[in-house]
Parts: sequence; structure tokens; C-alpha cells
Amino acid sequence: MSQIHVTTSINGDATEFLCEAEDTLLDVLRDRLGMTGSKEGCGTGDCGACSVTVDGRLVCSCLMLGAEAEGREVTTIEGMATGDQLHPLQQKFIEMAALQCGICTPGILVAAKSLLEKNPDPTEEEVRYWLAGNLCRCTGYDKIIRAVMETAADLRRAS
Amino acid sequence: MVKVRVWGSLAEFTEGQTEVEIKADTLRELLDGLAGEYPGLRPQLERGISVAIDGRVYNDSWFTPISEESEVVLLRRLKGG
Amino acid sequence: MALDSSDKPRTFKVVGTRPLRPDGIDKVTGRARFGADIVAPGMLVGRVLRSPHAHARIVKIDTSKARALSGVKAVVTRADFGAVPDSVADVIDNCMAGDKALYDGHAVAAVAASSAAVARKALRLIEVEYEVLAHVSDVDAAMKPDAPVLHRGRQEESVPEGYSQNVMSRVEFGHGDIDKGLAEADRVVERTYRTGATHQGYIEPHACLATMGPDGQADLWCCTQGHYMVRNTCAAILGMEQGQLRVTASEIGGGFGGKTTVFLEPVALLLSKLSGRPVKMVMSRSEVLRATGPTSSSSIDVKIGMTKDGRITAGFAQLRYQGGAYPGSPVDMGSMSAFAPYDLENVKTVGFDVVTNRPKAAAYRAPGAPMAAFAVESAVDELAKGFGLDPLEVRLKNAAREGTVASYGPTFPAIGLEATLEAARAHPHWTAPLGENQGRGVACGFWFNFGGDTCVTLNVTPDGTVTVSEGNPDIGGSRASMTMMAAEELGIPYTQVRTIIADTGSLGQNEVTDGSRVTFAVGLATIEAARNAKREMCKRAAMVWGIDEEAVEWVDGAARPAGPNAGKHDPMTLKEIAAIASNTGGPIAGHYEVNAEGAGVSFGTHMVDVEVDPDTGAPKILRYTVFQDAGKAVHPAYVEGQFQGGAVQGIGWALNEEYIYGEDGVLQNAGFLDYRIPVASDLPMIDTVILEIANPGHPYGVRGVGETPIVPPLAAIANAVSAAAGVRMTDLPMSPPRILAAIQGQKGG
Amino acid sequence: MRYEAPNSVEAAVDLLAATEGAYVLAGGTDLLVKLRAEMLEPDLVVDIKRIAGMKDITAENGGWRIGAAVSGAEMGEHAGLLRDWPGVVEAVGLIGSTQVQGRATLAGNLCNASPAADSVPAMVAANATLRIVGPKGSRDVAVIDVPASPGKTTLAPGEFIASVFLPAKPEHGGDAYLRFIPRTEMDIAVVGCGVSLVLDGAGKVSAARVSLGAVGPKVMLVEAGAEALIGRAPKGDALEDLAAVCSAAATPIDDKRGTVDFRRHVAGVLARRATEIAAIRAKGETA
Repeated sequence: MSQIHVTTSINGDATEFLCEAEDTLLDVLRDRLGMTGSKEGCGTGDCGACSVTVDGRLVCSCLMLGAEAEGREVTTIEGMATGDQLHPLQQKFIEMAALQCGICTPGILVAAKSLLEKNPDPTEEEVRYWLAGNLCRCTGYDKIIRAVMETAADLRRAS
Repeated sequence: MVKVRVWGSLAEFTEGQTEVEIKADTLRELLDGLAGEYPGLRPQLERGISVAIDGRVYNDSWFTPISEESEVVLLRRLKGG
Repeated sequence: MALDSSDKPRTFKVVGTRPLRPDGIDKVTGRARFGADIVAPGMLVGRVLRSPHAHARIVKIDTSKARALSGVKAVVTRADFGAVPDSVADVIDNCMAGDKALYDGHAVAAVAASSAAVARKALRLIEVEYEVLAHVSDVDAAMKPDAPVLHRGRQEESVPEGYSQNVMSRVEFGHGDIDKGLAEADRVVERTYRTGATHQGYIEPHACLATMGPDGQADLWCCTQGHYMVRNTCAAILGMEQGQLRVTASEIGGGFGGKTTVFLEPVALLLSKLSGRPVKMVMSRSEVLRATGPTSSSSIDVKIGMTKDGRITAGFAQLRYQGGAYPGSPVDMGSMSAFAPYDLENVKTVGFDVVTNRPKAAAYRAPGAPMAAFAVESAVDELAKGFGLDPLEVRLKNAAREGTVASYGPTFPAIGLEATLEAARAHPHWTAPLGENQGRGVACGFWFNFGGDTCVTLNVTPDGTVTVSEGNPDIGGSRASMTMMAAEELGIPYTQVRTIIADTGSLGQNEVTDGSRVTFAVGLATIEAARNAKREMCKRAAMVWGIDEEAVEWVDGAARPAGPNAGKHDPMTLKEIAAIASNTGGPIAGHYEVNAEGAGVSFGTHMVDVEVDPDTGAPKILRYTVFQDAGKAVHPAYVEGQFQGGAVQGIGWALNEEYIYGEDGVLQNAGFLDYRIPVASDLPMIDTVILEIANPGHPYGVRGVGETPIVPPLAAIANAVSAAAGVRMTDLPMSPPRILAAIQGQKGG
Repeated sequence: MRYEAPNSVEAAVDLLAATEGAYVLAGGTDLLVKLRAEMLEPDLVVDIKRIAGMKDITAENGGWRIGAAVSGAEMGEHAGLLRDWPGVVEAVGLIGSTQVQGRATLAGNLCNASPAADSVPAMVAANATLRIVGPKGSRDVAVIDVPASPGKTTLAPGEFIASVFLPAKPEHGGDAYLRFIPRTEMDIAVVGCGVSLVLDGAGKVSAARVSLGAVGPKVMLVEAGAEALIGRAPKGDALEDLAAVCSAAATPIDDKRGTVDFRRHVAGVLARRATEIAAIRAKGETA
């Protein structure tokens, strides 16, 4: 069992790691790189708590091998704020109480950011379907959907 | 004497009565009195019960005062999620 | 603790506002540390081997090959735990099977190894010889005299003869004369209702990290609703002194009652003890579903009589709940709460607690109440509709109110049921038009709420800011509400208070975060701790001023001379008093320890519109409004969040969620793919209306709000689906195949 | 387990042929779930995403060749595919969440060989073909010939799918795919139905392919469904007849996702509804 050497970029930082062939990207992030912001709720792509983007594409990091990250650009929840400036979605989620326990929050924020980058003016239905793969058991989604819609409106006004 | 209402399935151990009278000034005296007068209640008392006194629920506070006018009702031990 | 100045409503400055939660930034940046997010030097990976059988005698477990594998540092089976006190006998048996595996997924052995891969391999090397036994999963089947029996000789004295030994206890509540009441009715509805077993479905799987040294001192980090409970339970199981085990609660990724007991924790501690290394254990989702607590499935007979003008003359229910492999289903709570929203002369409920070959039921949000409310509120709805009466009017006519003798015994003090019903009647939702294939349903729900052992310590720092230490994990914003109540009481800004969740070494005993108790009980203790600190600060000011401490009062964050001394000295702010604390006697703190009794009950009314596709049976929730009494909403956004979250868990329970067992007794849907909790696209916005009928047992009038919102949805949705589909739905979940079959059965019949 | 990411088809074929217990990794959204559940323990995983062409969608003979590693999300962003085969694009778009769409592929959905795979009935209705490469070179086969039984395909050892070919869209043709699930997202199809049809100048169906998923051990092409439509306007009695033959053709089982009766009935309902959508598209309108 020889480990695989992977060179990649995580949140803009050149990163190297060694992993086993069967390690998922989520395993690598959490157990090898200490980036525990991405959560494992299911390990089967059904809950979205491990959402990251790879080359700009939203994926479940539990459904991708760490080895596949070679040469890719990965972004995680840890890269969402800029210095001490929260991303507007992060700020809005706190303001609008769009989280209760907070376990699904990193995945939902990563997914919502990816939506707004593609579609700055989503309808409620579009937000709901985009986030259908991010399970939340506390909020009933109401405040999450409202926070995403309102952030989108703020960003449109600002641009 | 304090009138104590017990739930239906306990009546088997209180000679069929759903309301019994116990001499008690506190919750502790009430529980001791019940166990003394009606030994059949002991297993349930040991498993734990809640007591509603004038509509408020108490679990373990022995020295909660009880007056003769108090409405006292035994409840199954409350548990929540 | 009584309500402050109950004759005139109090004006709050902080309570009732919506400040940012103190743990918000940690939770939106990924910094917050949940159960699985921690590591320790030299840490091992712990894994559990689980029974593939629903019911089997464990003839032999041979762990020698696993122990011989390189990298394996410890292996445990039940034998390694030795004898335990009776109070935790079922708990350890559920964590690690004894003579018998009682359900698919029941733990039978565990290993600690240098890596997950080695641990996985080691599990395969453990040889378990099972003698497979006949099993039973269904509650009604398990009650039959010839059913396979899980435990012998454990029936309570309350069970009459003639039932299977699987029936563990029987309870009965009520008053009046059912037969007499039914005779007075113009119509009687008699039906059987069934609900599937649902899981709390928290997104964070159970996780812990245990470190135990040869000196017997141990540290445990885990996600739990009650780290004091974890300490006490693990100490009892492992024969430790409670003071030697320090438990720190991680952030908790949802619990809903499911994290009110232990599963991995005692196993991790023992593995750590035997290996001499820290051991981390994290469950997979499939382990969570197979082996942690869902709630009971139920089978309920209801018989209700009503006069044609809508008066309920009698209510009877027999409730049968299976609680999994050990006694303790919440059938008693269901039996007590079933008719709680009604003022009835004649009411009786009978409940049976039944064991089956399923994972032991754990508490789930208002344990036992939703299924009972589903049955009763469905029958009331059917009666009202049968007479052509407005279902809200019927409920108002029969509503429990102050002075009503509750179906479970006590007389209600001030309660908010009527207020929720009146708010529902006045809401535009009630009169909004409905389209084709659409139906509207309403239902009421009740939960007891409670208090229990609680400790809070409030420290004033030298610079005049305040830290609050409490012992209940923050499951959905309670740091914010404690901070608010401390700030309110002290008269200082919210931002000058910080609340932390203390470990078990730092405070006295705290009851689990359950029973909707935290905002009530911990809030009460926070207020009293703040009052104790204020008294101390008034005393310090009095010393400086050279006046009697009784002649000082606390107003707007400062001590002021009162009475004859009023105006003779400038007020001393908290900051000023804190700055000279060392000169006036030492650091200032307030603390409060109490068994908080006097929680106020809570009622809610839910209203929902559903459309049913008559060709496929697919239901769609169109609109949903929650009306609930919160007593006093401390942070209204998180009160709304509780209402919305509870309603949506109820929607899942009503429509799709259930444990599906095959003929072999094996769980077929142990994953989020087929254990179908609601997703964002299934739902509309969930509107909320907060009513505030002060709880006389809390200084600010606070009532617990967390559990009641899951009680009405099952019935409200069933009533709406029944209206939309034109056929009464009595079995949950109301999956599309079930709804379509009912529609087609109706057409055929 | 070893992980390899070869740069050429030949290298991939060599690796696959040389190792028993080798699996192809494209999107991985099924493979990784099986790894995690310890249902599979491959000796080798061959990641084909670094092979040239695997991520490309190219025009070919009026149709479209879709590389085996093209994700659902990429298909959904491709104007030409959306214009010509909206039913296929919708079908692949129904697989899993937005996150899964970022990785899931047509070829993977097919090779997973689940009877409930969403994209497969749509590809069968579209009469799609596959280019399979292997130790003996490459061969083209119809989609319907690949699934053998639940979890099994007709691919030989060492073979893998290099691309999917969607033929030229017929003039006045339209396709659609519908599935039934208990929730609105994130479920496996309880029933799936693909329809592709061509209308003549009179608005009658001149050609049709009707397929069903999740109602038998593998995807089925319902010839009787096409016969019920051909020569008739796709409405009224024709749709009722179609629904009846589709219900009759279904051979489902009772399981945790649905009952036999429900699946039979809904197979007919979906066939009717999918045909209506396909007909609208065939007329050049949007649906």
C-alpha cells in the first residue's frame, strides 16, 4: 500500500498531500489537512454537508477520491471569508438566523455561493432545487432560503 | 389530609380508588405516605414519578410544600426530547 | 420561581429582540468543532461490529485473529464490561449486546486500531457464532401471546395476564364514564391509526474521543444533548467515580432527543483504557439509522363521540407503541397527551409499552405525543366534517383552558390553546381559496415541558464584561438566549456578555437538553445568577458609599442609592464596580443551582394546505402556518426556527419517513437515500405566529417551545390530504402508493 | 487498492485488462458509494477523466458524441444538446443533487446497471448508441443491449464505454423523460418513462420509441407503446391506449420504494404525460 502524492490548490493555496487510493477528498481535507469545516453527514452524497467546489464545479467531497484532486482547484468553507471579511452569505445567515445547530451550514453556504455565481437572480424554486441535496433537519429550510434570496438581492443592488 | 389523584392503572394498588388521602405537608411526606399506605405502589414510585401540585409539575423536590387545598396528581415520570 | 410583576406586563430591552448569535461566526466559517472534528496525539480509530440478525443468541465470539492483526490495540466485547448496576443494565446492553443480539445493527464487539483500514480489517476477523432466533418487528404482532419473546420475566406489575411477555407495561389515564359519554353522542367515530417508526435524523452522526489513563482519570469529548448524563452513565457502566471523568460537549449537529443517551461513549472509554491511547469513534449514517434511537411505531384505536353541535361527549384511545429492544417506549407520554387539548367530561386512554426486534427507541421531540395527536385529531376532524362543522370552531368549543381538568389529571393554569385557535381563525390562511385536488387541514398539539437540575455561574471580569457558564449544549441558539437574559437582567449590552458551555468539571449537575427545558430552566438559573451578582455589586457600592446595602438598587446596569439616600451619590456602573472589585472584597460572581420545577405547558395549532395528484397519489405541501404559545419569545427568530423545524420534521413523518423492515427483520433503508427526510424543494415557506401567554412559573414568562411544533403536523397533514384526496388516511407515512391505493379503493368501493 | 489515471484509451484498456477486480472511475457517484459500503473492494480503480476526449461534447453526423466523463451539469449547460435531446438532458439532470450533477455521467449511470437509472430509458427512447473500447478494439452498440440484469452489464472484461452517441434529431421529433419519486429530489425512480416521437404534417405520430425504467430487471423498450401511438394524434384515446399497454408491459416488484400495483399504474400515467411533452417539443414548442 504505497501512498499517492497529490499536488493541488485548496482555497488558492498550493497544497501537497499524501493519501491512500481509497481516501476520499473529504477524508483528505478532514483527516490529513485538518480542514474539518466540511462535514460528513452520510458519506454517500445524500446530505451535502461535505460540499466543496472543484474547478468551480459544486461536488460532494465524499464522492471524490483525494487522488483525483491532482492539478485541480478546490475551494472549501474555510476559503469563503476573505481575511476578517465574511462572505455576504455568511453574514446574512447569521443575521437571519438561517442556522440552528450549524452542522449543515458549511455545505449549504458553499452550495449557495456556487448558485449565486451561476445565477445572481434565482427564483425561490431555483434556490430550493439547487439546495435539494443539502439536508437540514433543524430549520425547515425557510430561513435558509430567505437568506440566500436576500443575499442575492443585496449583491445585485451592490453590483 | 391531602387528596392525591393517581392514574387509572395505579388504582389496582390503591384498593380501586383513583383518589386517596395522605397526611403530608411536603412532597417527600406525600411519597413516603403513599409507599407506606399502599405498598403496591412502591415499584412505580421507585421507577420514578412526576407530581403535579396545583397544575405545576415537580419531579424530585422533596420539600415542595403541599397544603390540604392543593390539587395533587401523580403523573408518569415525564421525559422529553 | 414566579413570574415577575404578573399584574402588569414588563417592558424588556434585550429579550424579544433579534441579536446575532454569539457562535454564528464559528458556525458559518467551519471553525465550530463538532463531535468528529477533534484529534488527539496518538489517537486510535474505534469501530463497532454489528449483528446482521434481528434476533440471535450469541453463542461465541472469537476475537483472537483480530487481536493478532498488526495495528490492533484493543478489542472489546460485552464480557469486558463486567457487571453493571441495574440502572444502566439496559443502556450497556444496547451499547454492546450481552447474551443476545436483539436487532439488526446491535453492537457485538469493537476494536481500536491504528487506522480505519486496520480497524475495518479487524472487524472481519472477529468470528461470532450466532444461533438465529425467531424475531418480531411489528407492535401488534409482538403483543400476541405466541410472539417470539425478547426478554422473560421483566413485565411490570401493571400488565394484566394474557399478553405476550413483550408487553412491558400498561398505563391508564382519564376520568368520567366513557360509555355514558358515548351514549350522549350523536355520532361516534371509531378507527385504528398506525404510524411508522421515524428517526430524529440529525445530520451529525454520533462521535466521541475518549482518553483514559491507568490512574482512572478520563476525558471524553462527544456530541450529546447532555454531557452530565454521559458522565454519570459512563461512570456507572465502567465503575468509575463521576469526578474522575470529565466530559466536554462538542458543538452538536442536531439531536431532537436522539442524543439523550449513550451509544459509543462507554465503548470508546473502555477501548482507551485497554489500549492506553486516545480512541476516536464516529458512526456512519447507516450505523446511526440501524443502531441509534428512532421513535416508536404505533398502532392506536380511537373512539370519540360528538353531538351534532360539536360537543365532544367522550374520548377513548388505546395506544400500542413498540419501543424497540428494551422497555421504555413513550406510550405513557402519548397516553397522557392524547386528549390534552380538550376539556372533556369523559376521557380515558390506555397505553401498552411493547418490545420488538428493533433498535431501542430514543426520545424524539415531544416523545410519544405526535402519534397520539395524529389519531385523536384525525378522529375529531372526521366528526366535525361529518356534521358539516368548522373544525376550528369545534376545537374552540371543546378547548382546554385555565381551570380545565386535563385528561392526564391536573388542572391547567393559564394556557394558550384558545389563543392559538383564535389566531388561526383570524389568519388569512384560513379563508384563502383552495383549488381542485387541494385540501386544508388543522390540528392542535400539546407538550408538557419540564425543568430539572440546572447550574449557571456568571462571572464579572475585571473590565466589567460578563461571562456566563452553563451546562447544556447549545442545540439551536441557546447561547444567544442566555446571553440575552443575562444582559436584560444586568442592564448591560448583549455584546458585553459571553456565554460558554462548561464541561462537567466546571459546574454541578445539569439535566440533559431535553423536554424543551433549556430556555426555561437555564434561562431561569441565568436570571437568578445575574440577580445574585447584582446583589453583590449593590453591596460593593454600598460599602464605597458607606450606606446600608439594603438602600441600594440596581437600575440600568448600575447601582444607585435608593430610598432616603436616593440621589446622594452618582450611580456606579457595573464597569466601575468591577474595576474596584479587588479593593472591595475580591472578584464578583453570581451563581445559581436549582432543580427547576414549574415549567409551563405549551399548545400549538397548525394549518396546512395540500394538493394531491389524483393520478399518482403524490402530495404537495402548498402552504403551512404554525400558531404557538411561546410564553415569552426570548429570541423570536429562534422561536420561529423551532416552529418551522418542528413542522417540517412532522411533514417528513406524515409523508415519507419510516423504518422499513424486510421479512428477515433487517432494516432496508439505512441511509438518507431511502430514509426520506424532507428536502428544500419539497416545501413552501413555513409561516409562524408567536402567541405570548406568560408562564406563571418563570420570571419572564418563558415556556419551552421546542417540542410542541412536531405534535400537530401529522394530523394536520392527514386531515388536509384526506380532504384533498376525498378519502380518510389513517396510516403514516402517507406515501404516494398508499394515497393512490386509498383513492382507487374509494373509487372501487 | 491502486489508483491510476491514464492519459490514453490504450493505457486504460491495458490496465483494465491486466487486473481482475479493476473498476472504471468517471464521475464516481455510484462507485464511491459502493466502496464506502464495502460492497466492492477493487484492486484497481482507473480514472478515465484524464484521457483526451472524455470530457468533450462534439457534433457528429448531425448528432452529438458525449464523452464518457461528461457530467450531467455539463450536459445541462450545452445549448445544442438541450435543443436536440431535452429529454435526455432532463433525465441525466434528475440524477441526484446539484453536487452529484457535478460528477455523474451517462456512462456511469448505465454501467451501474440499476433498473431505475434515470438516463437509461431516455437514451433508449433516443436510440442512443455507445462506443465501447476494449482489448479487441472498439465497437458500437445500442444502449438497450448493455444492461444485463440488476448490477450486471454485457461489457466484456477490459472494456469500458468511451462515449455515448445521440443520433441526429429527426425533423419534427421531440423527446421527454419523466420519473416518479416520493419527494421532489434526491430519490431513486420508482418508475421512469422515456418517449421519443416524430410527428407528420398532420400532427400524427409517424415514429415513436417508448421506454420504461424501474418496472423490470432492466430498462425495457415497449414496442406496443410505440404501436399505440403510430398513425394517431398523440392525445385522447391514443394516450389512454398507450397508458394501458405500458401498464401491462411493466413487470415490477414490491419493494421499499413502491408496490407492483402502484408502479404498473404510474408507468401508464408517466407514458401519457411524457408523450404529451414530447409532442409539444416535436411541434417546435417549448415544454
